[in-house]
Amino acid sequence: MILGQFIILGAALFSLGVYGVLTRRNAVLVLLSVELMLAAVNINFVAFDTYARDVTAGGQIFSLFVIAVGAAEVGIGLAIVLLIFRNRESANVDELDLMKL
Amino acid sequence: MNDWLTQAENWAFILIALPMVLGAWRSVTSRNVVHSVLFLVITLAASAALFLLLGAEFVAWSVVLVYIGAVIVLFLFGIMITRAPLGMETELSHSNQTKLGAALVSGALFALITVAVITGFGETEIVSNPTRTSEIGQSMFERFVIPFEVVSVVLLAALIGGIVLARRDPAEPGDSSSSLGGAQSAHVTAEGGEA
Amino acid sequence: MLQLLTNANTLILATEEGGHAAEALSDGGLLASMAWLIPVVPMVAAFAIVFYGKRMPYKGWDIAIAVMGFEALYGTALLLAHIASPIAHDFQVEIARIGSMPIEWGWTVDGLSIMMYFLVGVVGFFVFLYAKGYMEGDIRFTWFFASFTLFAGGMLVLVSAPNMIQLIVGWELVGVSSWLLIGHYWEDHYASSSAIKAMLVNKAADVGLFVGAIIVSMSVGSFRFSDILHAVEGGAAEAPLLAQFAFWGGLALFIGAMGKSAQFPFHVWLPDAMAGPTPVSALMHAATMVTAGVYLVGRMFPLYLTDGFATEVRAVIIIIGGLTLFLTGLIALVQDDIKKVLAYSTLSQLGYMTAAMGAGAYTAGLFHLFTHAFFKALLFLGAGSVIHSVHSNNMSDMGGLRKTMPWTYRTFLVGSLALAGIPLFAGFFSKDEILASLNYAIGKFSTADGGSSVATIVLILAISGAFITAFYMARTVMLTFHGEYKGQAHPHESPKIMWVPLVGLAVPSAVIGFMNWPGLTSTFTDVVGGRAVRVLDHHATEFDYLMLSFGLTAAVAGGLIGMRIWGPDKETQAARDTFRIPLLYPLLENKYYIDDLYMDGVIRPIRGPVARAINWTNGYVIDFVVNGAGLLARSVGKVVYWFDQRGVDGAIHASGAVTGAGGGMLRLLQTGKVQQYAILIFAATVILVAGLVIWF
Amino acid sequence: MEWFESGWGLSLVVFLPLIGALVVLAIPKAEEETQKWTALLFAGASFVLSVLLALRFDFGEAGTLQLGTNVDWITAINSNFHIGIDGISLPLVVLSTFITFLSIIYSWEHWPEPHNPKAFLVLILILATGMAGTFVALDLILFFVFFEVVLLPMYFMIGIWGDRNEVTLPVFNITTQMRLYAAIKFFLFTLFGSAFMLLGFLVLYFKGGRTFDMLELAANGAEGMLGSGLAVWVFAALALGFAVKVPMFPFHTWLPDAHTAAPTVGSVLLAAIMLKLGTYAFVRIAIPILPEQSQNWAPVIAILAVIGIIYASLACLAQTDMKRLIAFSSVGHMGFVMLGIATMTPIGINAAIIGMVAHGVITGLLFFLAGSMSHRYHTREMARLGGNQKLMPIMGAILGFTAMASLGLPGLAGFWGEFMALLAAFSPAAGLSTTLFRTLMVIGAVGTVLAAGYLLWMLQKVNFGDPKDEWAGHEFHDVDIFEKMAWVPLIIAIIAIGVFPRIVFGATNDAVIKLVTSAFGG
Repeated sequence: MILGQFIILGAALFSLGVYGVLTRRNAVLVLLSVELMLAAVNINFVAFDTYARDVTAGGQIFSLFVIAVGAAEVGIGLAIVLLIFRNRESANVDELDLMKL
Repeated sequence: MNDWLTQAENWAFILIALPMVLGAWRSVTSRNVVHSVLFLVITLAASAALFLLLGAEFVAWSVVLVYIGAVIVLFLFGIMITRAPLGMETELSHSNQTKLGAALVSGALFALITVAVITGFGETEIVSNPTRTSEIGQSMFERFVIPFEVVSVVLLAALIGGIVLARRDPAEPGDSSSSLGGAQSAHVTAEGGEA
Repeated sequence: MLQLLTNANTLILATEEGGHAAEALSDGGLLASMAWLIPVVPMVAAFAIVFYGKRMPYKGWDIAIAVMGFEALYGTALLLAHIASPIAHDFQVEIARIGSMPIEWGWTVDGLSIMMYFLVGVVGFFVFLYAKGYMEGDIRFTWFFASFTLFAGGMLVLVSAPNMIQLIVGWELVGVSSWLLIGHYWEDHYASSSAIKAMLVNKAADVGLFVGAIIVSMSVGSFRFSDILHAVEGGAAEAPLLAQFAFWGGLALFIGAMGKSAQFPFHVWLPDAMAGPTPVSALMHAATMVTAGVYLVGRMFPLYLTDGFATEVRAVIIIIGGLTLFLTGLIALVQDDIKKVLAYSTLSQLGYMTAAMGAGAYTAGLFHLFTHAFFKALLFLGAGSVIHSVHSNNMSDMGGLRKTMPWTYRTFLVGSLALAGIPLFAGFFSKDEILASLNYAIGKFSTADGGSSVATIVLILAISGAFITAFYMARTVMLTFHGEYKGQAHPHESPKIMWVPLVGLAVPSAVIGFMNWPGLTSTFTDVVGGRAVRVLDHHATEFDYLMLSFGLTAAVAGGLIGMRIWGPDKETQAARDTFRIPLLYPLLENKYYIDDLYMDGVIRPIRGPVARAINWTNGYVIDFVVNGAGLLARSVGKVVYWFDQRGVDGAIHASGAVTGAGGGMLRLLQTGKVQQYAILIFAATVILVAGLVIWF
Repeated sequence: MEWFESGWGLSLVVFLPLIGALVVLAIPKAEEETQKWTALLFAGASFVLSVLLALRFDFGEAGTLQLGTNVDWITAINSNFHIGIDGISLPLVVLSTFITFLSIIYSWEHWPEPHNPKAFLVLILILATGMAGTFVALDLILFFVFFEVVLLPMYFMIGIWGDRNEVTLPVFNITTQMRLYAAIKFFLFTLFGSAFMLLGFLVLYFKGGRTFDMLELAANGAEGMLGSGLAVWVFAALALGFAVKVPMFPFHTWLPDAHTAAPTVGSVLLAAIMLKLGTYAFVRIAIPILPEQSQNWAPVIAILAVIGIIYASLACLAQTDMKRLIAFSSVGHMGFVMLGIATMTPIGINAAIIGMVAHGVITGLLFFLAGSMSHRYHTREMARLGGNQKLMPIMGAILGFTAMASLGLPGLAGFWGEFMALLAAFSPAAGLSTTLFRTLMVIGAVGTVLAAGYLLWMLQKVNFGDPKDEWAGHEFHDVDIFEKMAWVPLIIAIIAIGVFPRIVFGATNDAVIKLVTSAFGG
């Protein structure tokens, strides 16, 4: 196994995630795509951890943190989506032009 | 490359990576919301398998538990609550123009990383190195205990935030200054009204 | 001349099974070994009457009378066998073992028990016979006989007891069945209250019995009377624990005895117990129940008489006896209710018995118990016959009944003469024996600690008591049977089933005193003696002319003065008024205010303020803590919840406000669609990174 | 019969009711007859098996634990499924299955509102398992589990089928429904005690040789391992837990409320069996494992017991509610039981056990009667009753009989416990103050007078006199067939134990002597 194969795979996943984030209209699906990106990050962490043979397993631990934060993010994100949906009867991102004054 | 292919783990890698990428692809392009989520499951499961391959068992199972077990369910709930259309739906994604732009950007990103990696690491070999969970625990509560605490605060914040955001505030509609949750939602409503 | 006070001053009161006795004491053979039937038959019969009585031709009375007939016959047979050859034997069957102490059921066949079997059986038989007539038409006829049989059975369990446990069982059975009987007319609040009074007073005294029985039994390590009495016989050195506690044990047992035998100040239940049907009074206050206390003292007699044990208690006993016989006798003088007169006279006579026991005169006390049972039952039944006839308890509604009720009159007169202590009637013998014994005992008490002067005072009280007794009996006979009829009803002689028992009881009342006549082959003394523990019976051994003359003079004088005062009917009212001595009369009429003292001083406070205070404590103090703790926890919960709601949320809201304000400023820079920005961001990032990669 | 004697029989006695509860749960709600018969069958089977156990029991070896088993349960904490019975637990096991069985018979036509026999039967059956289980458990954790199992069903029984009258708490002036207040009070009170008890168990476990086995703890001399400083507190914690359940003064206030508010069968089970869990625990756990501390604390327990006797009797005198009066009388009777235990002598502990059994049958019957009467009169106020003997002669007679038994009439069951407890107090175990105990004996004896007082006055108010005008024209049905079937066995038991106490002493005496000998030495 070489390190590159994992990193490239991660990159592919990340790119797909970016693609999803940018193209999806539905907010839930946007969040879903973000998860893809996080998964890619995890792959990188673990791959580098293996590569570095870190005795403290820092890469793995950070991937765990990522998982935790990711879960929190999904929770918050979905809550926001829910709130928006409740107020606007839609979860489509393109209708969310709140940031426009 | 030949000896790359002679290693069994690499075949395993291929067997994992292929569904992974395919799943990710379908996940971001599927026209059915639920399918999209299910494809994500495949991707995540594959990533867990990948971690196993790399000897990171604890992370692998955490992924399975947290992501496949909890997050996915959360997504499904989100879909149902927001009444996302469950059947085939063409309107899930933006126009082709946006898609093109996005594809360009993400493609460029991929290309950039690939180049960078190949340039940087070349054919650096790595060896699977199973890590015991106890080591993870040891490390986490000794070396990384501060980050761990920080994460816990983040989780707490998320917890509280989730509750604050998602619950229906019983406060009267007009009373926007009494509490910020109310103010926020009232604010959103006001904004919505303007839009 | 009469040589009343005779022979043996050595009593033999207990035996081991198999006969520790030096004297040849028989084990009684089959008659004694089957004596378990005596207590068991009535107990079983009581249940049989409850369940099957109504189906019998005489509604259960037939079962009851058969049982009492059996008891009378068995008692007589045992008595005769005992006279022929003294029996003393205990039979015990272990029913459980607790720790190392066996609990046993059993039966005793010895002089004391046999005397009681005979007494309960014979008197009971006549009373049951009479009750058929008296209770005719009662709505709870069957039930009455069931509880009456239970009552007799309880008494027989008591007197047959060979150990403390069974004694207590019988004791309490008597108590509870007396409650049933006194409260027979329970629709009437007075009757049910009297029943409760009787039972509670007895229960209060039973504390003494319990404590005494526990002290004595535990000190000896056995519940058996024979073991206890043998320990006593062995002397204080052999039974140090018992000797140490004998005073308290003996005193406590005597307190128990005071309850059942209605000694001052536990006497208050007895007059109220007249609320029950008259046959009940007749049995309860003559042969059974009230005799239980005297019986208990008799059973434990060596304890009170052996040096080193409870000899000091005898001073208490004699004083209590003296007080009772005098004080309650006085109350009898002012009663209008004929049954109440008899009730107070019973108390007075019980006082005699107790005083005799306290003086150490075992035989004298029991002999008076024995004779008294016959004539007092007779008097009660006679009174019942009168009441049945005139439908009133009050002597002011009677008068002149000797013509209309000849049989009742004759028998009542016999009873009265016996009670008054007129020579040749039964009471004369027993009462004079008590007087003589008291006189004898004066010398036996120590002069140093004032014991002999106490005994002297009691003797004087007893002689005065003889006067009072004769006096109120004369009054009763005069007011009831002489003069002119003052009531409204139409008096008539009672049916045969009622007056035949009267005659049946009148005969022994007249003649049974001769049973202790000296020179007989077996006197009463021999009957109740005859067991193998020797104690000194402080029973006068010399003929006491002085006491005889005192007693006789007092009785005759009392009778004559009574007749003189109440004899002429027209002067009755005036004569009675002369007796209304200020202070004394109201004092007597109100029974020395003892009932009021108990009621207002003990019962009402306990039932009222004390009980309410305790209940209040429960609700307002203990539950205050409990509820307070619960509510406090709930309040803390509320505070936490408030903090959760306001505090934590507040912080979030505040942070949200800051963020919101910041966002408010930033959004001025924005235009709208997020993802378009995102594309730009990513594009920019890619370019930047690409630049970096290329640069390095 | 090998299987029967090797623990299966005992397990069946304990768990049959639980299985029954599951089966009843599976029966559709509408089929009440089937539910009743099923519940009766399982409770009956459990009772019959417990009687069979008693027959197989070797009374010659009553001091040894028999018919039990010991298998691994929670190996991680060395807690085993260790059950068995000796002469002390045998009468109580039989009592609990007996009363459960009778309760179900009684319930047949007497369902409290709001009806729902299915749920009610399920709760009774679960209770039965908890109660019987507590008496056979020989492992502290197992004991604790059974001990707590009874809590919830009883909580629901009181809370759902309880008295719906309003009650206002003194001082705080909070008005709530009786059943709600009583249920929560019962639950929290008991839980409060249990917490301390569990704490005690845990200290025993960690300091006493890492085992929860009662026999091992006793044999190990766990007390010695604790050291006297700690042992004092361990005993206090255990005693507190048990005392709440007994209940001893001053932890008794849940009892009058719970008993009064509970439906009839609930009161019966509560009084007849559940109160015995605490006293039994004293005998089974506290004394053998912590004998020295038991002796140290005995004076305190004895004083509280006697205060309880007098206090409860006086409180009874102030009651106007018949059921509440009976409830308070339980506190007094359990005071005699605790006095017996506190003497730490064979006689005292024997007295305690027969006292428990007697109280079980007598007070159980009294609560049955109170329930049936309030069902007919729709009131428990004694001031409104009266002349019951006229309206319902048989009911009145049974009430009179039971009241007599309750006041300790010799020849009936209640006498032995009271008298023997007093007897034991005369000469308590060596090392205890004889003066104190003898004083307590006299005070306790005074308690019997007060007991006679309140019971007789209750009878006077309820049974005697003429019926009040408000009942004129009412038709009262005297004791019905189900009541007879449930009560007659109890009456027979009261007489039988009273006349022939060997029924209980025969089993307990050897066991108690052995227990006392092994705890305090020869």
